[in-house]
Amino acid sequence: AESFPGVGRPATPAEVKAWDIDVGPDFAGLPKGSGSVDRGQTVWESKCESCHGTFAESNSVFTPLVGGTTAEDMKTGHTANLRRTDFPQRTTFMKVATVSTLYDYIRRAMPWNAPKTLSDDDVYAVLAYLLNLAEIVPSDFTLSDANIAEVQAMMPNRNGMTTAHALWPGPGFGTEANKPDTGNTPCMSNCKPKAEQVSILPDYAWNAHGNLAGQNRAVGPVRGMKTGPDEAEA
Amino acid sequence: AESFPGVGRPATPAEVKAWDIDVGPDFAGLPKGSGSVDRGQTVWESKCESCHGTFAESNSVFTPLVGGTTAEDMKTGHTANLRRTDFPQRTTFMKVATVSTLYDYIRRAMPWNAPKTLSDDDVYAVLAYLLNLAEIVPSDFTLSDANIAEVQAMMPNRNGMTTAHALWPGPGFGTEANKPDTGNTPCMSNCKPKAEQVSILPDYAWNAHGNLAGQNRAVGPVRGMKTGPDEAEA
Amino acid sequence: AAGVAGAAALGRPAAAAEGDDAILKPQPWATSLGQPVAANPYGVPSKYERALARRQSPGLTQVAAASVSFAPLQGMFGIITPSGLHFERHHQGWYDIDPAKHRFMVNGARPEFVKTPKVYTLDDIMRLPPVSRMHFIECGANTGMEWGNVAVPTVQYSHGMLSCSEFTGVPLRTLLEDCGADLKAAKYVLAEGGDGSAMTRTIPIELVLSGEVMVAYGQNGEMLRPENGYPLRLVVPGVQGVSWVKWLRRVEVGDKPYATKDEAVHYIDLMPDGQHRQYTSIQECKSVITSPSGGQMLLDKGYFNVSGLAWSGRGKISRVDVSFDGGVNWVEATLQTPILSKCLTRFNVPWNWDGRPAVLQSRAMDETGFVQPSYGQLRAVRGTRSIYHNNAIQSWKVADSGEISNVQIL
Amino acid sequence: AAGVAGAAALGRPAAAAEGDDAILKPQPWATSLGQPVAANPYGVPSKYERALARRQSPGLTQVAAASVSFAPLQGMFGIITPSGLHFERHHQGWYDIDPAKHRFMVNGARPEFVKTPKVYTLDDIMRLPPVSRMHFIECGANTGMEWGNVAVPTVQYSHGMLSCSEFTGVPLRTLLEDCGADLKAAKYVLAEGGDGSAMTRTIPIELVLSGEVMVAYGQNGEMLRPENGYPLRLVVPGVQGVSWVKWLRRVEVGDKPYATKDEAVHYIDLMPDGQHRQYTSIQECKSVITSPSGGQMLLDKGYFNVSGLAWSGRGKISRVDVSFDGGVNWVEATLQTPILSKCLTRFNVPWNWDGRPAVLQSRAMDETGFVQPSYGQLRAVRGTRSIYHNNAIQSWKVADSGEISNVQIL
Ligand code: HEC
Ligand code: HEC
Ligand SMILES: [Ca+2]
Ligand SMILES: [Ca+2]
Ligand SMILES: [Ca+2]
Ligand SMILES: [Ca+2]
Ligand SMILES: [Ca+2]
Ligand SMILES: [Ca+2]
Ligand SMILES: [Co+2]
Ligand SMILES: [Co+2]
Repeated sequence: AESFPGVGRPATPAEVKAWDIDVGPDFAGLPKGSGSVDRGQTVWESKCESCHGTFAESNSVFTPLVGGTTAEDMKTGHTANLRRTDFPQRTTFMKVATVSTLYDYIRRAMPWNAPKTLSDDDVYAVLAYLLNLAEIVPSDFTLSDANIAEVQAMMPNRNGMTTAHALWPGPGFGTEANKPDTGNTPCMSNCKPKAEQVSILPDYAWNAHGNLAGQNRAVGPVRGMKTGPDEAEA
Repeated sequence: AESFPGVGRPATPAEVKAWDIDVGPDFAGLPKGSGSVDRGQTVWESKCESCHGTFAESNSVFTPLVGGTTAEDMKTGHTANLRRTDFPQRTTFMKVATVSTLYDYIRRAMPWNAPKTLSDDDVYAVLAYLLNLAEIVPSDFTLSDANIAEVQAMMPNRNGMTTAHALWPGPGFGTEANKPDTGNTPCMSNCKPKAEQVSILPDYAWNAHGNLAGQNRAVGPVRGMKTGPDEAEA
Repeated sequence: AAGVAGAAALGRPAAAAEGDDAILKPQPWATSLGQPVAANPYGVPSKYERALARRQSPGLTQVAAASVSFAPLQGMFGIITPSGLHFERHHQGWYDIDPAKHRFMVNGARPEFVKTPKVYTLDDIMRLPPVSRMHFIECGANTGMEWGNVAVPTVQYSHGMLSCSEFTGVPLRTLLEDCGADLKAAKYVLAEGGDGSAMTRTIPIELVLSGEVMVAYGQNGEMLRPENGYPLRLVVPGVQGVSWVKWLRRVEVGDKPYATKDEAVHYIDLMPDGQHRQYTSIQECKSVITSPSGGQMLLDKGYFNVSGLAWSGRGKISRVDVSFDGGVNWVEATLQTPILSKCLTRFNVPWNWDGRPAVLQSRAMDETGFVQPSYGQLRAVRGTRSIYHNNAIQSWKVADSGEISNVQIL
Repeated sequence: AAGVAGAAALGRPAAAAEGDDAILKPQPWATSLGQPVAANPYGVPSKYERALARRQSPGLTQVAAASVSFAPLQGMFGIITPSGLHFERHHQGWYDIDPAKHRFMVNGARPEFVKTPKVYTLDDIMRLPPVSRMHFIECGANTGMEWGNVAVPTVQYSHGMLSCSEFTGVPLRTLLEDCGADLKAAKYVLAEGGDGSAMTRTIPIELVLSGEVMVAYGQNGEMLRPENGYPLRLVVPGVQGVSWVKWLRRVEVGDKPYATKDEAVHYIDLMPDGQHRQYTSIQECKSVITSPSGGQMLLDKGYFNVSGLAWSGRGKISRVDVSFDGGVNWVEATLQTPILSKCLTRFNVPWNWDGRPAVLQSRAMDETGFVQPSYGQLRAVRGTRSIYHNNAIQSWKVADSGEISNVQIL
């Protein structure tokens, strides 16, 4: 490798510690500590519920965090509702396979308006509270670095992920497929008997995006259609 | 050629007349009309002299229009002063080879703050006035489409142009050269005995462009040098 | 929807016999003195161009600081996205970070992965040997609202999480080597943002080793815009936008994927069997006609140029075909040069509109031979609930009125 | 001039043993919520980038509406010029013309040259088959102040009448053919602007026939900026900027050159024998190092990347060499891709500065084999009073203090 005299300097241990906050699925990077569901409820009520709702059920800023998982899912490691096409939404706990993800994310990014302000123990506590809301741990549970692997073994959708697809470049994952799963042929004429139209823009959606006339140039090959309300003048 | 139904429409004769105002060196496009030096002086004093000076000598907005040519130049068709390296400036009449250029330009672009407002006769008149200031025509002269070719034959630098160069693509001009007149060799080492430095930035010029520190990014591989005054804050 | 406007809307006033007043009458710009140079030391578009702006899709998200603004593809040309119109996707809002206070750190998941963890200032990064390359960036969720059915009226909302710039920066590989990273042991790297979300994504080591992944500071000749990660962002050519971590503060060399929130809860693709595909990254070959397109209307019969964009996360575009009958018959479009790897390619094709209904589609092919699928082909494998990576053929239906609407054809 | 700043100016505060506060202390952008999407529907650069702006050169002209503003090349990357920093040259000020009132006319100098003189609206022009291509534009007077001696301190003023964009428009040839122009009889065309100066220039028919000359409306993905000719300008690749007529309103097909003011009084090149070269148009092969460059200072010894731009009005750049000793010895630079015809090419070359004086030069070669001349070679033929078409090798002298100044070397 080329050398670049004068460029960059070694990071100090304190610097690496300050920024290396990631926690992996194998719990590499997980800080020591613990927090109870009770303590988590206090954190939640003061710092989280305004956005996510008392029971993390709020739809107002984001899809609910909990709901849609069952005790059966905790056995199979598959959220059964994900197979249903009529299930109304996909909560965080329905999807997330790795509890490390939640620890890592809450520590780095929540509360949304004051990220990175929770202590490590508070992150344990509020995560314990969410796990309890999701009916994964009991209400007297205390989550810690020592028992988090046991929680992982109960995550409802822990077996719900696959890397068997061609959308990762190279052989990064052992189980993957490397051939695209879709595609087409470059047929040029009489490629099908007719063009089968299966969906059109619903009437209400025409006007839901404002006046399209004002979203297109007033000169050129085309004009925008006159639809919904004009944007407020700038 | 491809055809483009629905695109564009024929120009009307009135439209072409309104915009086709160019006048070429062969006087193609020159409107009929005339104007005297006297009348030209009236136009000049009301519409031109504020910028160009009473005798078109002003340096305040532009190089003077007249000056630097001689009766001898009118014979040779070469402005002799263009050969001198000590002559202070190059006026319009020292350079311009074609009187059509002046008619065309004044008609399309002057007065600077009210272009295209002169009548064709006023353009003849004010050009007659300039030709008189340049000592090409007498003060009782009336310039017209009929005699402008005679004026052309007296233009001091009428033979001063060459197209014998390689900076026009293709064989547009009969007389031209098509081989670049300069160039270099891609020598890689010991290409000359030493680097001969012939000019450096004069001291006053360092500060003439404001504070260079403020004209460079405050991060990156370099900084701007602290020189002249800061720009006014935006 | 609306009726077609009359002849007046053509911008071609029925000229009097004499001619058009726009020509016959003196116009102010031809008969007065204009504005001086540097009136705008940093210039802005014409006031007549305000219709072309970034916009949110109402109802898509509830909070605008964790949302998207879409680029107005319906009025854009060529392949370069002017940075003022670059689409936005933020998870915790955008910041105008003081570059003098920004740092970039390289460390290892385990000490043996990086001999000397290092800290770089912008001064440092900008001294290193740079590369400049043009690449598209597309959000993995682009066209995501349309997996199940038509949902939005225009190409701005259906495909506008797409932009293309000339990026300048330092290959991440150069920085990792400078720190003595063990590029044999490394299998993944983690990229982390300096924003509130401290956005983190697992990055394919293959693209790092290839030299393609860059720590970029330049975008279209100037520094990145604040909305796009000023002063540093990761550029991961061919890969979905969320991996192009903005306000980049750290890269960690590791040997395991990180399952961060945006690769374990979002940007995972739900398959019909209830499994999610995780670490889906590459943006497969895709194209869209941008003009004429949904919500626009043709004012006249006759000649039109049909123009659009094609791109592939796997390399260069090799061909684009266009259909006017919803995919029964196709003609080959002209590709504009340069055709660059993992970059937008502009295509054009002539069309004489006879005033009868038509359905316009484009179908791109890339240098690997992959051909963009139809909705039928895509759904047959991936169902309708994937959210991410919808690269189906887009259809625009032209009514006899000239009005154009978004439809889906199998 | 100024003394070198101390270590503090390095942007690398002497870190306490613990480390750098920029890392150890929480920063607002990492611990708060940022701004929403579409806060700026049309985005602008970071407030920390204000140093990079278009500027006039004081004393160059007396009136700012017939003047120049220079692009800040000293801080730019890659080849694309952000449109907000595109250099300006106006003769009678700039206008923001209402595109609905703008017309484009084609006519013949004589009736037989054009079968049907036509008028086009923007609606018409934008329906025709377009091309998008990247090209540089350089004012013929760029570096003009330096023919005789060093005059300006920085690359912004010495070379900043240079920009590069992706242009979109209709080949002029297409329009001439649409009007039934006699392209055999045609030898020149006249292009005319819609501004106060109604700028007119004679355009080489060779470039029109080649398809290269375009009537452009698009620049870097959006419409031209008002300062650059909104809504229409001529693009004449390889040819000096004055021929790229802005606010284009008319093209006339003719068989004689027009000797307009800006090709009969200005943009004529005075030779030592007192003759002027007229219709000098092509911008010959040229290059310049933009970083590090005049008026900048190196804050430290050690590794630097030397970066610059090369271009040729005759085609593609084939090679760029860089010298650190004023032209005695040279090394070959790396050219960034894509390398396009009549377009800027970015080059980079590594340099370890040992703290001793140096003179940096770049020397470009184009695909015709033409090699950029030294000042000695240029002046030997053209003297020092040419004003236009100065493509000599530029020299930047690095003092042992790290300060860099503009010098000339034969
Ligand atoms: C001011 C509003 C707000 C507050 C307070 C807040 N959140 Fe959030 N939360 C959000 C938003 C918005 C998102 C989505 C962010 C994104 O788009 O990346 C989110 C995302 C999350 C997620 C990830 C959900 C998913 O499916 O991606 C978790 C877990 C979470 N919050 C937990 C918490 C916890 C625990 C707290 C308190 C310690 C908290 N939040 C406080 C607004 C808030
Ligand atoms: C408000 C100031 C102003 C007024 C009034 C004015 N001019 Fe000018 N004139 C200029 C400027 C500035 C230029 C240079 C324009 C350019 O850069 O293209 C110029 C250029 C010219 C030129 C070309 C000179 C050259 O060497 O390029 C001529 C000839 C001329 N003016 C004649 C006239 C005449 C005749 C009038 C009156 C009918 C007039 N001017 C009124 C400012 C003015
Ligand atoms: Ca150093
Ligand atoms: Ca794979
Ligand atoms: Ca029509
Ligand atoms: Ca020639
Ligand atoms: Ca780590
Ligand atoms: Ca004419
Ligand atoms: Co995204
Ligand atoms: Co110029």
